[in-house]
Amino acid sequence: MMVSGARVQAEPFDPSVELKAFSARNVKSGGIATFIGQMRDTSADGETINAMTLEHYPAMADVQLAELIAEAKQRWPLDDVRIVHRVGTLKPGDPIVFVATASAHREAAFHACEFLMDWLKTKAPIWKKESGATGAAWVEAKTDDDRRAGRWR
Amino acid sequence: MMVSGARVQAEPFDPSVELKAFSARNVKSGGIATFIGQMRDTSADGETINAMTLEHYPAMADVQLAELIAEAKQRWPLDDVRIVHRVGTLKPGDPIVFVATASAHREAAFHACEFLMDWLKTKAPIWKKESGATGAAWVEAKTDDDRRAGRWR
Amino acid sequence: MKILYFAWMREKVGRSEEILDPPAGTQTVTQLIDWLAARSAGHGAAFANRKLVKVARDQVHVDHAASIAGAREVAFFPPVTGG
Amino acid sequence: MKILYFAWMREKVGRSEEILDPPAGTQTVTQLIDWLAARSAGHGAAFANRKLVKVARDQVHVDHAASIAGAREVAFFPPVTGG
Repeated sequence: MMVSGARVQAEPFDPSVELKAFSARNVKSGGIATFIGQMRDTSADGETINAMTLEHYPAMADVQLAELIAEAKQRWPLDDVRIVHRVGTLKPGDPIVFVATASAHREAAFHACEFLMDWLKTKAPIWKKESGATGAAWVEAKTDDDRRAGRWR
Repeated sequence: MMVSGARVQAEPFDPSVELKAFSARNVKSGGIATFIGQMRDTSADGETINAMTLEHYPAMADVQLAELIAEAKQRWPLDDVRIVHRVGTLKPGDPIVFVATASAHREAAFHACEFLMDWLKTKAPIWKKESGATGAAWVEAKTDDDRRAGRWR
Repeated sequence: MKILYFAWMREKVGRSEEILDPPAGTQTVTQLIDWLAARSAGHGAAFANRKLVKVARDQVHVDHAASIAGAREVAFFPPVTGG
Repeated sequence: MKILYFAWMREKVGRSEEILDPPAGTQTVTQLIDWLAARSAGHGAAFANRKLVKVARDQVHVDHAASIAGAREVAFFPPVTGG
Protein backbone atom coordinates (compact mmCIF):
# COMPACT_ATOMS: atom_id res chain seq x y z
CA MET A 1 0.00 0.00 0.00
CA MET A 2 1.23 3.50 -0.81
CA VAL A 3 1.12 6.02 1.99
CA SER A 4 2.67 9.41 1.25
CA GLY A 5 5.77 8.07 -0.48
CA ALA A 6 6.07 4.71 1.28
CA ARG A 7 5.11 1.31 -0.09
CA VAL A 8 5.29 -2.12 1.54
CA GLN A 9 4.76 -4.87 -0.99
CA ALA A 10 4.95 -8.62 -1.43
CA GLU A 11 5.91 -8.27 -5.11
CA PRO A 12 9.61 -8.08 -6.03
CA PHE A 13 10.82 -4.65 -7.12
CA ASP A 14 13.77 -3.31 -9.11
CA PRO A 15 15.64 -0.46 -7.38
CA SER A 16 16.85 0.87 -10.73
CA VAL A 17 13.24 1.23 -11.90
CA GLU A 18 12.38 3.01 -8.63
CA LEU A 19 15.37 5.33 -9.08
CA LYS A 20 14.40 6.12 -12.67
CA ALA A 21 10.88 7.11 -11.59
CA PHE A 22 12.17 9.05 -8.59
CA SER A 23 14.68 11.13 -10.56
CA ALA A 24 12.08 11.75 -13.30
CA ARG A 25 9.77 13.17 -10.60
CA ASN A 26 12.57 15.31 -9.15
CA VAL A 27 14.55 16.74 -12.06
CA LYS A 28 14.83 20.10 -10.30
CA SER A 29 16.51 18.70 -7.20
CA GLY A 30 20.27 19.15 -7.13
CA GLY A 31 20.90 15.90 -5.28
CA ILE A 32 19.36 12.48 -4.85
CA ALA A 33 20.62 10.03 -2.22
CA THR A 34 19.49 6.42 -2.21
CA PHE A 35 20.07 3.31 -0.17
CA ILE A 36 19.31 -0.25 -1.24
CA GLY A 37 19.33 -3.09 1.27
CA GLN A 38 19.89 -6.49 -0.33
CA MET A 39 19.34 -9.93 1.15
CA ARG A 40 22.64 -11.46 2.21
CA ASP A 41 23.40 -15.15 1.78
CA THR A 42 24.89 -15.53 5.24
CA SER A 43 23.38 -14.94 8.68
CA ALA A 44 24.96 -12.87 11.47
CA ASP A 45 26.37 -16.21 12.76
CA GLY A 46 27.96 -16.97 9.40
CA GLU A 47 25.48 -19.69 8.41
CA THR A 48 24.45 -19.99 4.75
CA ILE A 49 20.93 -18.66 4.17
CA ASN A 50 18.79 -19.89 1.28
CA ALA A 51 15.68 -17.80 1.79
CA MET A 52 14.25 -15.07 3.97
CA THR A 53 10.63 -14.38 4.86
CA LEU A 54 9.55 -10.91 5.94
CA GLU A 55 6.36 -10.45 7.90
CA HIS A 56 4.81 -7.08 8.68
CA TYR A 57 1.96 -5.44 10.57
CA PRO A 58 0.29 -3.60 7.68
CA ALA A 59 -1.89 -1.06 9.52
CA MET A 60 0.95 -0.04 11.83
CA ALA A 61 3.58 0.00 9.07
CA ASP A 62 1.47 2.46 7.10
CA VAL A 63 1.16 4.78 10.11
CA GLN A 64 4.86 4.49 11.06
CA LEU A 65 6.19 5.08 7.55
CA ALA A 66 3.98 8.10 7.00
CA GLU A 67 5.13 9.56 10.35
CA LEU A 68 8.74 8.73 9.55
CA ILE A 69 8.61 10.56 6.23
CA ALA A 70 6.87 13.54 7.83
CA GLU A 71 9.59 13.70 10.47
CA ALA A 72 12.38 13.56 7.87
CA LYS A 73 10.73 16.37 5.91
CA GLN A 74 10.50 18.44 9.08
CA ARG A 75 14.17 17.91 9.93
CA TRP A 76 15.67 18.49 6.47
CA PRO A 77 14.75 20.59 3.40
CA LEU A 78 13.62 17.67 1.22
CA ASP A 79 11.85 17.88 -2.13
CA ASP A 80 10.73 14.26 -2.04
CA VAL A 81 11.08 10.94 -0.21
CA ARG A 82 10.44 7.40 -1.37
CA ILE A 83 10.49 4.17 0.63
CA VAL A 84 9.80 0.74 -0.88
CA HIS A 85 9.99 -2.27 1.44
CA ARG A 86 9.60 -5.92 0.44
CA VAL A 87 7.72 -8.46 2.51
CA GLY A 88 7.10 -12.13 1.71
CA THR A 89 9.75 -14.65 0.68
CA LEU A 90 13.06 -13.46 -0.74
CA LYS A 91 16.16 -15.17 -2.06
CA PRO A 92 19.77 -14.02 -1.60
CA GLY A 93 20.57 -10.86 -3.58
CA ASP A 94 16.94 -9.72 -3.72
CA PRO A 95 16.37 -6.06 -2.82
CA ILE A 96 14.72 -5.73 0.61
CA VAL A 97 14.41 -1.97 0.90
CA PHE A 98 14.86 1.13 -1.27
CA VAL A 99 15.04 4.60 0.25
CA ALA A 100 15.48 7.75 -1.85
CA THR A 101 15.64 11.41 -0.84
CA ALA A 102 15.76 14.47 -3.10
CA SER A 103 17.00 17.87 -1.99
CA ALA A 104 18.73 21.00 -3.25
CA HIS A 105 21.35 20.25 -0.58
CA ARG A 106 23.37 17.05 -0.78
CA GLU A 107 24.03 16.99 2.97
CA ALA A 108 20.26 17.01 3.62
CA ALA A 109 19.70 14.23 1.08
CA PHE A 110 22.44 12.06 2.61
CA HIS A 111 21.51 12.60 6.24
CA ALA A 112 17.77 12.15 5.70
CA CYS A 113 18.43 8.90 3.80
CA GLU A 114 20.61 7.58 6.62
CA PHE A 115 18.05 8.70 9.23
CA LEU A 116 15.25 6.90 7.38
CA MET A 117 17.26 3.66 7.19
CA ASP A 118 18.17 3.82 10.88
CA TRP A 119 14.53 4.27 11.85
CA LEU A 120 13.26 1.60 9.46
CA LYS A 121 15.64 -0.83 11.18
CA THR A 122 14.45 0.05 14.68
CA LYS A 123 10.82 1.19 14.38
CA ALA A 124 9.07 -0.24 11.32
CA PRO A 125 6.95 -3.26 12.38
CA ILE A 126 8.66 -5.76 10.08
CA TRP A 127 10.32 -9.05 11.05
CA LYS A 128 12.78 -11.27 9.20
CA LYS A 129 13.02 -15.04 9.35
CA GLU A 130 16.02 -16.71 7.76
CA SER A 131 16.02 -20.27 6.35
CA GLY A 132 19.25 -22.21 6.03
CA ALA A 133 20.44 -25.81 5.94
CA THR A 134 19.88 -26.22 9.70
CA GLY A 135 16.37 -24.80 9.72
CA ALA A 136 14.66 -21.44 10.03
CA ALA A 137 15.18 -18.77 12.70
CA TRP A 138 13.81 -15.31 13.37
CA VAL A 139 16.51 -12.66 13.05
CA GLU A 140 17.36 -11.00 16.35
CA ALA A 141 17.33 -7.22 16.66
CA LYS A 142 20.80 -5.66 16.75
CA THR A 143 21.69 -3.36 19.62
CA ASP A 144 23.96 -1.56 17.15
CA ASP A 145 20.86 -0.52 15.17
CA ASP A 146 19.40 1.01 18.35
CA ARG A 147 22.65 2.90 18.90
CA ARG A 148 22.54 4.29 15.35
CA ALA A 149 18.91 5.30 15.61
CA GLY A 150 19.72 6.97 18.94
CA ARG A 151 22.04 9.41 17.17
CA TRP A 152 19.04 11.22 15.68
CA ARG A 153 17.23 11.93 18.96
CA MET B 1 38.19 6.86 -19.36
CA MET B 2 37.67 4.11 -16.78
CA VAL B 3 40.23 3.99 -13.99
CA SER B 4 39.50 1.47 -11.23
CA GLY B 5 35.80 2.23 -10.92
CA ALA B 6 35.78 5.86 -12.06
CA ARG B 7 34.68 7.19 -15.44
CA VAL B 8 34.64 10.77 -16.74
CA GLN B 9 32.68 11.01 -19.95
CA ALA B 10 31.25 13.51 -22.40
CA GLU B 11 28.33 11.19 -23.26
CA PRO B 12 25.11 11.49 -21.24
CA PHE B 13 24.48 8.64 -18.80
CA ASP B 14 21.44 7.23 -17.01
CA PRO B 15 21.95 6.76 -13.24
CA SER B 16 19.32 4.01 -13.16
CA VAL B 17 21.32 2.02 -15.74
CA GLU B 18 24.46 2.56 -13.66
CA LEU B 19 22.65 1.40 -10.52
CA LYS B 20 21.31 -1.71 -12.25
CA ALA B 21 24.83 -2.68 -13.36
CA PHE B 22 26.30 -1.86 -9.96
CA SER B 23 23.80 -3.94 -7.97
CA ALA B 24 24.16 -6.82 -10.45
CA ARG B 25 27.92 -6.78 -9.78
CA ASN B 26 27.38 -6.65 -6.02
CA VAL B 27 24.49 -8.99 -5.19
CA LYS B 28 26.31 -10.25 -2.11
CA SER B 29 26.66 -6.80 -0.53
CA GLY B 30 24.09 -6.06 2.15
CA GLY B 31 23.91 -2.37 1.34
CA ILE B 32 24.36 -0.01 -1.58
CA ALA B 33 24.42 3.76 -1.14
CA THR B 34 24.27 6.08 -4.12
CA PHE B 35 24.27 9.79 -4.79
CA ILE B 36 23.19 11.49 -8.00
CA GLY B 37 23.99 15.13 -8.65
CA GLN B 38 21.64 16.75 -11.17
CA MET B 39 22.05 20.03 -13.01
CA ARG B 40 19.91 22.71 -11.41
CA ASP B 41 18.08 25.33 -13.45
CA THR B 42 19.09 28.20 -11.17
CA SER B 43 22.50 29.52 -10.20
CA ALA B 44 23.66 30.21 -6.65
CA ASP B 45 22.57 33.82 -7.29
CA GLY B 46 19.07 32.71 -8.29
CA GLU B 47 19.52 33.37 -12.00
CA THR B 48 17.87 30.99 -14.50
CA ILE B 49 20.42 28.71 -16.14
CA ASN B 50 19.84 27.21 -19.58
CA ALA B 51 22.99 25.16 -19.98
CA MET B 52 26.15 24.14 -18.16
CA THR B 53 29.52 23.21 -19.59
CA LEU B 54 31.91 21.08 -17.60
CA GLU B 55 35.61 21.10 -18.43
CA HIS B 56 38.15 18.72 -16.90
CA TYR B 57 41.86 17.94 -16.81
CA PRO B 58 41.75 14.34 -18.02
CA ALA B 59 45.18 13.05 -16.96
CA MET B 60 44.86 14.56 -13.47
CA ALA B 61 41.22 13.52 -13.03
CA ASP B 62 42.16 9.90 -13.71
CA VAL B 63 44.91 10.03 -11.08
CA GLN B 64 42.75 11.84 -8.52
CA LEU B 65 39.73 9.58 -8.89
CA ALA B 66 41.82 6.43 -8.61
CA GLU B 67 43.48 7.80 -5.46
CA LEU B 68 40.12 8.89 -4.06
CA ILE B 69 38.62 5.42 -4.51
CA ALA B 70 41.72 3.80 -3.00
CA GLU B 71 41.44 6.09 0.03
CA ALA B 72 37.73 5.33 0.51
CA LYS B 73 38.47 1.59 0.35
CA GLN B 74 41.17 2.01 2.94
CA ARG B 75 38.90 3.95 5.33
CA TRP B 76 35.79 1.76 5.05
CA PRO B 77 35.11 -1.95 4.39
CA LEU B 78 33.77 -1.52 0.86
CA ASP B 79 33.02 -4.27 -1.65
CA ASP B 80 32.90 -1.89 -4.62
CA VAL B 81 32.88 1.78 -5.64
CA ARG B 82 31.64 3.42 -8.82
CA ILE B 83 31.99 7.04 -9.91
CA VAL B 84 30.61 8.40 -13.20
CA HIS B 85 31.12 12.11 -13.92
CA ARG B 86 29.77 14.02 -16.91
CA VAL B 87 31.76 16.64 -18.78
CA GLY B 88 30.73 18.65 -21.85
CA THR B 89 27.46 20.54 -22.24
CA LEU B 90 24.48 19.68 -20.05
CA LYS B 91 20.93 20.96 -19.76
CA PRO B 92 18.90 21.38 -16.56
CA GLY B 93 17.93 18.07 -14.97
CA ASP B 94 20.79 16.15 -16.60
CA PRO B 95 22.77 13.90 -14.25
CA ILE B 96 26.21 15.37 -13.51
CA VAL B 97 27.64 12.75 -11.21
CA PHE B 98 26.79 9.27 -9.95
CA VAL B 99 28.57 7.75 -6.96
CA ALA B 100 27.79 4.26 -5.64
CA THR B 101 29.31 2.28 -2.77
CA ALA B 102 28.64 -1.33 -1.80
CA SER B 103 29.35 -2.78 1.62
CA ALA B 104 28.15 -5.36 4.12
CA HIS B 105 27.70 -2.41 6.50
CA ARG B 106 25.24 0.32 5.67
CA GLU B 107 27.10 2.92 7.75
CA ALA B 108 30.27 2.29 5.68
CA ALA B 109 28.32 2.55 2.42
CA PHE B 110 26.69 5.84 3.46
CA HIS B 111 29.80 7.48 4.87
CA ALA B 112 32.05 6.45 2.00
CA CYS B 113 29.51 7.80 -0.50
CA GLU B 114 29.34 11.13 1.32
CA PHE B 115 33.14 11.26 1.61
CA LEU B 116 33.53 10.64 -2.13
CA MET B 117 31.06 13.42 -2.99
CA ASP B 118 32.75 15.89 -0.63
CA TRP B 119 36.14 15.18 -2.21
CA LEU B 120 34.85 15.26 -5.76
CA LYS B 121 33.55 18.75 -5.02
CA THR B 122 36.86 19.99 -3.63
CA LYS B 123 39.62 17.98 -5.34
CA ALA B 124 38.57 16.61 -8.73
CA PRO B 125 39.97 18.87 -11.50
CA ILE B 126 36.59 19.70 -13.04
CA TRP B 127 35.11 23.16 -13.64
CA LYS B 128 31.54 24.27 -14.33
CA LYS B 129 30.44 27.19 -16.48
CA GLU B 130 26.80 28.23 -16.37
CA SER B 131 24.94 29.91 -19.26
CA GLY B 132 21.87 32.01 -18.62
CA ALA B 133 19.98 34.92 -20.15
CA THR B 134 22.63 37.43 -19.05
CA GLY B 135 25.58 35.46 -20.37
CA ALA B 136 27.94 32.73 -19.18
CA ALA B 137 29.96 32.61 -15.97
CA TRP B 138 32.31 30.14 -14.32
CA VAL B 139 30.87 28.75 -11.10
CA GLU B 140 32.80 29.88 -8.03
CA ALA B 141 34.03 27.30 -5.52
CA LYS B 142 31.99 27.18 -2.31
CA THR B 143 33.78 27.56 1.00
CA ASP B 144 31.06 25.32 2.45
CA ASP B 145 32.35 22.48 0.27
CA ASP B 146 35.80 22.96 1.76
CA ARG B 147 34.30 22.81 5.26
CA ARG B 148 32.53 19.55 4.43
CA ALA B 149 35.61 17.97 2.91
CA GLY B 150 37.58 19.08 5.98
CA ARG B 151 35.44 16.83 8.18
CA TRP B 152 37.17 13.76 6.74
CA ARG B 153 40.74 14.79 7.51
CA MET C 1 -10.79 -6.19 21.52
CA LYS C 2 -8.64 -7.47 18.66
CA ILE C 3 -5.34 -9.02 19.77
CA LEU C 4 -2.59 -9.46 17.14
CA TYR C 5 0.62 -11.50 17.28
CA PHE C 6 3.61 -11.26 14.95
CA ALA C 7 6.78 -13.20 14.12
CA TRP C 8 7.74 -15.84 16.70
CA MET C 9 4.98 -14.69 19.07
CA ARG C 10 2.47 -15.55 16.35
CA GLU C 11 4.11 -18.94 15.89
CA LYS C 12 4.11 -19.72 19.62
CA VAL C 13 0.49 -18.63 20.16
CA GLY C 14 -0.47 -20.54 17.02
CA ARG C 15 -2.59 -17.78 15.50
CA SER C 16 -2.11 -14.30 14.13
CA GLU C 17 -5.15 -12.71 15.75
CA GLU C 18 -8.04 -13.32 18.07
CA ILE C 19 -11.04 -11.29 19.19
CA LEU C 20 -11.22 -11.38 22.98
CA ASP C 21 -13.11 -9.70 25.76
CA PRO C 22 -10.71 -9.29 28.70
CA PRO C 23 -12.30 -9.41 32.16
CA ALA C 24 -13.32 -6.21 33.88
CA GLY C 25 -10.36 -4.79 35.79
CA THR C 26 -7.89 -5.46 32.95
CA GLN C 27 -6.60 -1.92 32.71
CA THR C 28 -2.96 -2.06 31.65
CA VAL C 29 -0.87 -3.91 29.06
CA THR C 30 0.75 -5.87 31.89
CA GLN C 31 -2.63 -7.01 33.19
CA LEU C 32 -3.67 -7.97 29.66
CA ILE C 33 -0.48 -10.03 29.27
CA ASP C 34 -1.12 -11.73 32.65
CA TRP C 35 -4.54 -12.78 31.41
CA LEU C 36 -3.41 -13.79 27.90
CA ALA C 37 -0.41 -15.81 29.14
CA ALA C 38 -2.75 -18.10 31.10
CA ARG C 39 -4.97 -18.91 28.10
CA SER C 40 -2.86 -21.77 26.68
CA ALA C 41 0.60 -23.32 26.75
CA GLY C 42 1.30 -21.49 23.48
CA HIS C 43 0.28 -18.13 24.93
CA GLY C 44 2.42 -18.90 27.99
CA ALA C 45 5.44 -19.63 25.80
CA ALA C 46 4.92 -16.46 23.73
CA PHE C 47 4.87 -14.27 26.85
CA ALA C 48 7.52 -16.23 28.81
CA ASN C 49 10.19 -13.55 28.44
CA ARG C 50 8.27 -10.31 28.77
CA LYS C 51 11.36 -8.15 28.24
CA LEU C 52 11.24 -9.19 24.58
CA VAL C 53 7.57 -8.32 24.14
CA LYS C 54 6.85 -5.05 22.34
CA VAL C 55 3.33 -3.67 22.31
CA ALA C 56 1.33 -1.40 20.04
CA ARG C 57 -2.02 -0.01 21.10
CA ASP C 58 -4.08 0.96 18.04
CA GLN C 59 -0.89 0.93 15.91
CA VAL C 60 1.16 3.09 18.28
CA HIS C 61 4.09 1.79 20.36
CA VAL C 62 3.31 1.80 24.10
CA ASP C 63 5.08 0.33 27.13
CA HIS C 64 3.75 -2.39 29.41
CA ALA C 65 2.49 0.13 31.97
CA ALA C 66 0.22 1.80 29.38
CA SER C 67 -3.54 1.73 29.71
CA ILE C 68 -5.63 -0.39 27.33
CA ALA C 69 -8.89 1.33 28.24
CA GLY C 70 -10.84 1.93 25.02
CA ALA C 71 -8.26 0.19 22.80
CA ARG C 72 -9.68 -1.41 19.66
CA GLU C 73 -6.51 -3.32 18.71
CA VAL C 74 -3.51 -4.45 20.78
CA ALA C 75 -0.55 -6.03 18.98
CA PHE C 76 2.29 -8.05 20.51
CA PHE C 77 5.57 -8.67 18.75
CA PRO C 78 9.33 -9.10 19.26
CA PRO C 79 11.79 -6.25 18.54
CA VAL C 80 11.52 -5.31 14.88
CA THR C 81 14.16 -6.39 12.33
CA GLY C 82 13.12 -4.74 9.06
CA GLY C 83 15.10 -2.43 6.81
CA MET D 1 57.83 21.92 -20.38
CA LYS D 2 54.12 21.61 -21.12
CA ILE D 3 52.01 24.34 -19.52
CA LEU D 4 48.24 23.75 -19.24
CA TYR D 5 45.43 26.20 -18.45
CA PHE D 6 41.86 25.38 -17.48
CA ALA D 7 38.50 27.16 -17.09
CA TRP D 8 38.71 30.97 -16.98
CA MET D 9 42.53 30.86 -16.92
CA ARG D 10 42.41 29.09 -20.28
CA GLU D 11 40.01 31.71 -21.60
CA LYS D 12 42.14 34.64 -20.40
CA VAL D 13 45.40 33.16 -21.73
CA GLY D 14 43.60 32.31 -24.98
CA ARG D 15 44.92 28.78 -25.24
CA SER D 16 44.67 25.49 -23.38
CA GLU D 17 48.32 24.53 -23.55
CA GLU D 18 51.74 25.64 -24.71
CA ILE D 19 55.17 24.05 -24.79
CA LEU D 20 57.68 26.45 -23.25
CA ASP D 21 61.27 26.46 -22.10
CA PRO D 22 61.48 28.69 -19.02
CA PRO D 23 64.80 30.51 -18.55
CA ALA D 24 67.49 28.98 -16.38
CA GLY D 25 66.92 30.02 -12.78
CA THR D 26 63.17 29.38 -12.90
CA GLN D 27 63.03 27.01 -9.94
CA THR D 28 59.68 27.45 -8.23
CA VAL D 29 56.03 27.74 -9.26
CA THR D 30 56.10 31.40 -8.18
CA GLN D 31 59.07 32.11 -10.47
CA LEU D 32 57.35 30.30 -13.32
CA ILE D 33 54.22 32.42 -12.78
CA ASP D 34 56.34 35.61 -12.73
CA TRP D 35 57.78 34.66 -16.11
CA LEU D 36 54.46 33.48 -17.63
CA ALA D 37 52.51 36.55 -16.45
CA ALA D 38 54.81 38.81 -18.49
CA ARG D 39 54.32 36.89 -21.75
CA SER D 40 51.12 38.63 -22.88
CA ALA D 41 48.25 40.76 -21.64
CA GLY D 42 46.16 37.57 -21.52
CA HIS D 43 48.72 35.78 -19.40
CA GLY D 44 48.90 38.84 -17.15
CA ALA D 45 45.12 38.82 -16.71
CA ALA D 46 45.06 35.08 -15.96
CA PHE D 47 47.64 35.45 -13.20
CA ALA D 48 46.41 38.82 -11.88
CA ASN D 49 44.95 37.37 -8.66
CA ARG D 50 47.42 34.70 -7.68
CA LYS D 51 45.43 33.66 -4.60
CA LEU D 52 42.93 32.07 -7.01
CA VAL D 53 45.57 30.15 -8.96
CA LYS D 54 45.82 26.43 -8.18
CA VAL D 55 48.75 24.45 -9.51
CA ALA D 56 49.40 20.82 -10.38
CA ARG D 57 52.87 19.55 -11.14
CA ASP D 58 52.72 16.36 -13.21
CA GLN D 59 49.03 15.94 -12.20
CA VAL D 60 49.64 16.40 -8.46
CA HIS D 61 48.46 19.46 -6.49
CA VAL D 62 51.40 21.60 -5.27
CA ASP D 63 51.62 25.06 -3.70
CA HIS D 64 53.27 28.12 -5.20
CA ALA D 65 56.51 27.55 -3.28
CA ALA D 66 56.99 24.09 -4.83
CA SER D 67 59.93 23.31 -7.10
CA ILE D 68 59.35 22.77 -10.80
CA ALA D 69 62.76 21.16 -11.37
CA GLY D 70 62.30 18.17 -13.66
CA ALA D 71 58.58 18.78 -14.18
CA ARG D 72 57.16 17.58 -17.49
CA GLU D 73 53.75 19.23 -17.13
CA VAL D 74 52.57 22.17 -15.01
CA ALA D 75 48.84 23.01 -14.96
CA PHE D 76 47.18 26.21 -13.75
CA PHE D 77 43.51 26.44 -12.87
CA PRO D 78 40.99 28.11 -10.56
CA PRO D 79 39.53 26.28 -7.53
CA VAL D 80 37.66 23.20 -8.77
CA THR D 81 33.85 23.10 -8.96
CA GLY D 82 33.01 19.56 -10.05
CA GLY D 83 30.80 16.99 -8.40
